[in-house]
Amino acid sequence: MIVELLIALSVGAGLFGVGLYGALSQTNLVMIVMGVELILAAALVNLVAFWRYLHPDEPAGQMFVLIVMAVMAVEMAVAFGIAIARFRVRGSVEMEEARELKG
Amino acid sequence: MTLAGAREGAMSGIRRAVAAAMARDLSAFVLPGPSVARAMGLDLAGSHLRVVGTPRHANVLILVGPLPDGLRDAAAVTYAQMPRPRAILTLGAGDIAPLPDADVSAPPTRAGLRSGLADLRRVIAAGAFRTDSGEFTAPALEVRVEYTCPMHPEIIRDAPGDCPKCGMTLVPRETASDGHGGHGGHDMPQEDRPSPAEHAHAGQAEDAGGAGAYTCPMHPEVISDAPGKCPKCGMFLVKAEEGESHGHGHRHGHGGHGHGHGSEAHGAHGAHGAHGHGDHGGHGKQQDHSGHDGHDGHDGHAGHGGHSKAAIDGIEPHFMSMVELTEGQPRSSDGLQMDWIEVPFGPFFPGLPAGLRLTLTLDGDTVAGSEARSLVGRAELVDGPQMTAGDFVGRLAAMMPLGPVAYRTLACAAIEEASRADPGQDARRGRAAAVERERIASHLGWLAEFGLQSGFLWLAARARALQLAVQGADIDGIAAQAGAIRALIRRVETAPLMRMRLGRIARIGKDAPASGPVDRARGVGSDARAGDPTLIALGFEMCVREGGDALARLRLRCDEIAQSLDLIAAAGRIAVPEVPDVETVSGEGAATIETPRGAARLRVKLTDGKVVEAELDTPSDVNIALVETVTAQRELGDALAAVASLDLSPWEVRG
Amino acid sequence: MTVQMIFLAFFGGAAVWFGVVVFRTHSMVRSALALLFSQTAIGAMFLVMQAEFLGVLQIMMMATEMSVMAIFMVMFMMDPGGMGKMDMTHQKRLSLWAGGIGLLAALLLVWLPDWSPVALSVPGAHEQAADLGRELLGRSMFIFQSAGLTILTAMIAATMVAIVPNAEQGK
Amino acid sequence: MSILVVLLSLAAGAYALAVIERWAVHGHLSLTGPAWAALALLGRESLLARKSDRLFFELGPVLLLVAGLMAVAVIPLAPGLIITDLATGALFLNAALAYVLVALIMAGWGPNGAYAMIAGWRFLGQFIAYAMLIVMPITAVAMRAESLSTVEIVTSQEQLWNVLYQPMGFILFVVAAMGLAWLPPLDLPDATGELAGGVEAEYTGVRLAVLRLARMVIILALAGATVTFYLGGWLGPWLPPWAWSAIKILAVAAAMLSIGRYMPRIREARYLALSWKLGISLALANIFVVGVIALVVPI
Repeated sequence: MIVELLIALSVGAGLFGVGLYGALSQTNLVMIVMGVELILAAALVNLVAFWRYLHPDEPAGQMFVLIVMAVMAVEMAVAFGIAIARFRVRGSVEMEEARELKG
Repeated sequence: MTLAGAREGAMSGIRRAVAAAMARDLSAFVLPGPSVARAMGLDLAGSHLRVVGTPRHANVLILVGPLPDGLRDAAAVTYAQMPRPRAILTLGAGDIAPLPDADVSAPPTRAGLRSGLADLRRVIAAGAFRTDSGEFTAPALEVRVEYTCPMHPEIIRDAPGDCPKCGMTLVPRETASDGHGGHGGHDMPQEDRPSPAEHAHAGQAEDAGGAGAYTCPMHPEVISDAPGKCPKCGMFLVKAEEGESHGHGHRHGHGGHGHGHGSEAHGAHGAHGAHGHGDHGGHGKQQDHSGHDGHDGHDGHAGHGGHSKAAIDGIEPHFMSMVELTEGQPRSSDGLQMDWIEVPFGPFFPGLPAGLRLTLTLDGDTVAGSEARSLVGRAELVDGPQMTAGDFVGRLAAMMPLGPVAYRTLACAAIEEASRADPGQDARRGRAAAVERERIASHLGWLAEFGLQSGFLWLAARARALQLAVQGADIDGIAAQAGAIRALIRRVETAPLMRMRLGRIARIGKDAPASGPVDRARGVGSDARAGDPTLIALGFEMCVREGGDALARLRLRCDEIAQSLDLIAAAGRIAVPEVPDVETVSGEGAATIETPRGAARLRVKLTDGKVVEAELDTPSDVNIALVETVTAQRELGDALAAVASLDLSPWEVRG
Repeated sequence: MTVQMIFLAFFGGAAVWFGVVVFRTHSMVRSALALLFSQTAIGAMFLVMQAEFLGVLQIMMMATEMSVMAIFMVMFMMDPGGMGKMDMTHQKRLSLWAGGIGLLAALLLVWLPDWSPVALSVPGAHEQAADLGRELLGRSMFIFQSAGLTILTAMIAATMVAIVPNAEQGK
Repeated sequence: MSILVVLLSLAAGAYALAVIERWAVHGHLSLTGPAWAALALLGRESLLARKSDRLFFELGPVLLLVAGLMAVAVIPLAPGLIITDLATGALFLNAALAYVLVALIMAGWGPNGAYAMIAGWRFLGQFIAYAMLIVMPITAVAMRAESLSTVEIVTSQEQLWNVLYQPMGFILFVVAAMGLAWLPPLDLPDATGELAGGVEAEYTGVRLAVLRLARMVIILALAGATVTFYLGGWLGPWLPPWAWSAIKILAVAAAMLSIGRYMPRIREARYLALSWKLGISLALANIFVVGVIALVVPI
């Protein structure tokens, strides 16, 4: 059973790495959101793996997964809200062109 | 028997069964349109075949009546879009070039339709597959690859080479000949496509950096020699790239927005891009960049000159600015500028009058701009130097397949006016009733089209059946159908969702010029019948509805159907007018008749009993100008319903 | 080699591979749908790990979320069809390093500790769903309700940010 | 074994539905018509639109079919006659049908045609309208059954069918289901008069046949879901359970197919506004009422 756990956690690590690369390298807000989604998905995989292989009798583990899913949805909603507002003002959601937000 | 559009393959075994199935299951695409077929009294949908809305789903192309010249190219594209095996059935169409010869021809009558379909089934069952099936080609289908300079769109060459103005390598671009059937792109496998975004990339190698050393990231026109704040927005100016000084506008390689929907959409993009590239002054550095594709390999700012906006410090040189791309585009109603695509609808679009070409510029699914054009075009009324009265009347009636009786009556009335002849009271009543009968049929036809467009299929089927029953019916026939027609009208008035579908769309103000039911559905309006003593004696009163929207038009048409039933009953006889005997009379005369679509006015000049001059004003001429108003900033479905609510006849529109 | 192991590795590999495709394809719709398939594969992993409710939920939620993502990609990208093969990345080297280091660190954390003992059996799916329900509406009710409220707030806030201000609407 | 039986009855149901559709849409009843039509369709050329996104173009219809089949998998036709009785069956049905949206977006984007693309994105808008109205009535159904398993949902209705227990939920669910299956008057994505076939516009031959089959399967799945959730599934006197399932599913499917004939297509914005302003409020009220009844009156 330990091998399954390691496989699942490694998949989580892989998703985290890919998501981090994406979130940092993309210039478009929507693509960055995609990277963040991947990172959160990595967290999901880990949470489910921990629940399944370490504490299967504890439903709180599953509840955590629900909360992370909610966070994913919220993150997307907020990001797209900002994207629309920004696009309306500026006609662009490219990060390179959002330097004035840098302070 | 062979089928011109057979599919490649030997006719054997299971293919025989498939061919038999195809013969049984005919899916027809009708040119110019089912409405024309119905106006000619042909019941296609009731003939055990399915009338489909796109040539992709059809295996039979049915041509009804003569094919107008303006529709020939579009017909060729439509035929090319049909999957093989495909067949052509013509009903009184005559010459149909550039389409291949008809597989079956029949006269445009109900009996002709029956025998034609029977023949067609035999032909398909026998020859759906053939080992030597040929390709179909027509001039309208040729995709031409032309070469253009990304910087100078006015330079278009047939062969690759360098731009004579700037020396850049010309890039290929596909263009199709005009006259597409409105179903973007035909089906020729073609792998390497010229990408519009490559144009944009190259296009960005446009002018060198900024003028001054510092510029505002928001307002590129603000240029300063010293660091500081932008006078417009107060932002800190950023360092601009060194470069030769020339004022640059906002050029944007618009082509980057490549959905690329069909070659026409490409063309539209090209047009958008064109004004982006419009003017630009001399730029001497261009030669250095000739022929570079993409921007890989450029590792520094020096000598890059690649961005139409002054490169902002810190932005990597290959970066393509989205601000620039979206900058020059017009704003839409919701403030979000989307990629605009120009989508052609028609001339054979199922929800629009046949022969009407509607080009909508779509911003998302909102209509940002529209252009309506009749591809049918009205020819000269008088063919040659002069015509006999009989020929003239026949010609005018044949020119208007959607309202032949009304125009026949109009022509007779105008000639009588010119020759000072009087047909007599009985004839007048008969004529009036004939026009009213056509009004009922026409409005029912409109209801059928509306039902089809809006998915109200019960209405479409019922109105279609009643229209065919009314057409050409005598006074007793009309009386027999009156009950059913009135029931249909009641049903339409009370149908659920009707108000939601049509209410408050396509509203027309009281001052815009309009004709016919469109005019009378906005509270004011005029009716040529109001000045006709014959009709007043029959009890005519002008129908008027308040509202001016598509719903009011629907209801007004229903009112008029009911009223026309009354008028026909009061008239007591129906008589299509005879051509008046004018002998050798000379003179001028004009007549106005309220056709189903509105008032048409004809002025004729007779010399020695021959028609030498004629001038016609039609309601669709007036109403087609309303298309732009009723579609502006509407959702696509609403815009199409709005255009349909005008009940245009492309045959009436001046070419 | 258990069946579970094979399926887990298969869906895990698919998830990571689709994750990579997200940033490697040029067509934006493909990019969004690759992310969708990555998330669906993760949902399938949940199913393999016998978390039936979560797996089904993940598969359902992501289908809709990523479709919405796709339309935003098309709206806000210069080259949604990916025909221009435009480069829309920046600080590539930094990102690669960061991604690589993150991956290695995570892998180290995964492989170094001793995770045993590992539980062998899980409650049945019916029981799980019921337990989760009781958990949500019992002990964790407060957290759960806060999450719900947060979503509602975020929805309203995002809508408020996105709609046209009234003052501008008239123009 | 039961898988085979379900799949065979699915095929028979799809055929019966095709007969009903031809009768509802084209007005003539022909028992052999769909067979000829299918055969004719298979014999036609399968064209590939120029400049298409080949992957999506090919995958769209297949994914649609797969989504429909997955949804059918959790619909019980009789006690024991179900492909898989998942503990989360009602949720799984939703998950499977969510891919209808993905498939239509693929099919709309793939062929590189304006009509199809608009149709695909339109369906996304339509999805926003119906999505909540699919899930929320199911919540109320599951509340009564105290389970998400479709079999238990059916057995929970032994005393009283849900259509009488929660009529509001039934209406909302049927309307949403018609939106999901893009049936008239909610057929915005393939409106013939507006988009010349929409997502179907560029498909020909075999691909079109798959697309149409998938649509039939989806309609059957939704009719099956309606029957399972609200009309007591296989429950009924005199006849054997499978017969009741078949009769109810076909009747519901026929009703959903033909109701759109009698009214014009609804406008997209109106559908969205109605679903969110009216539909969701009613669905919440429905959940509340069902909760109260479940606690107070044990039926």
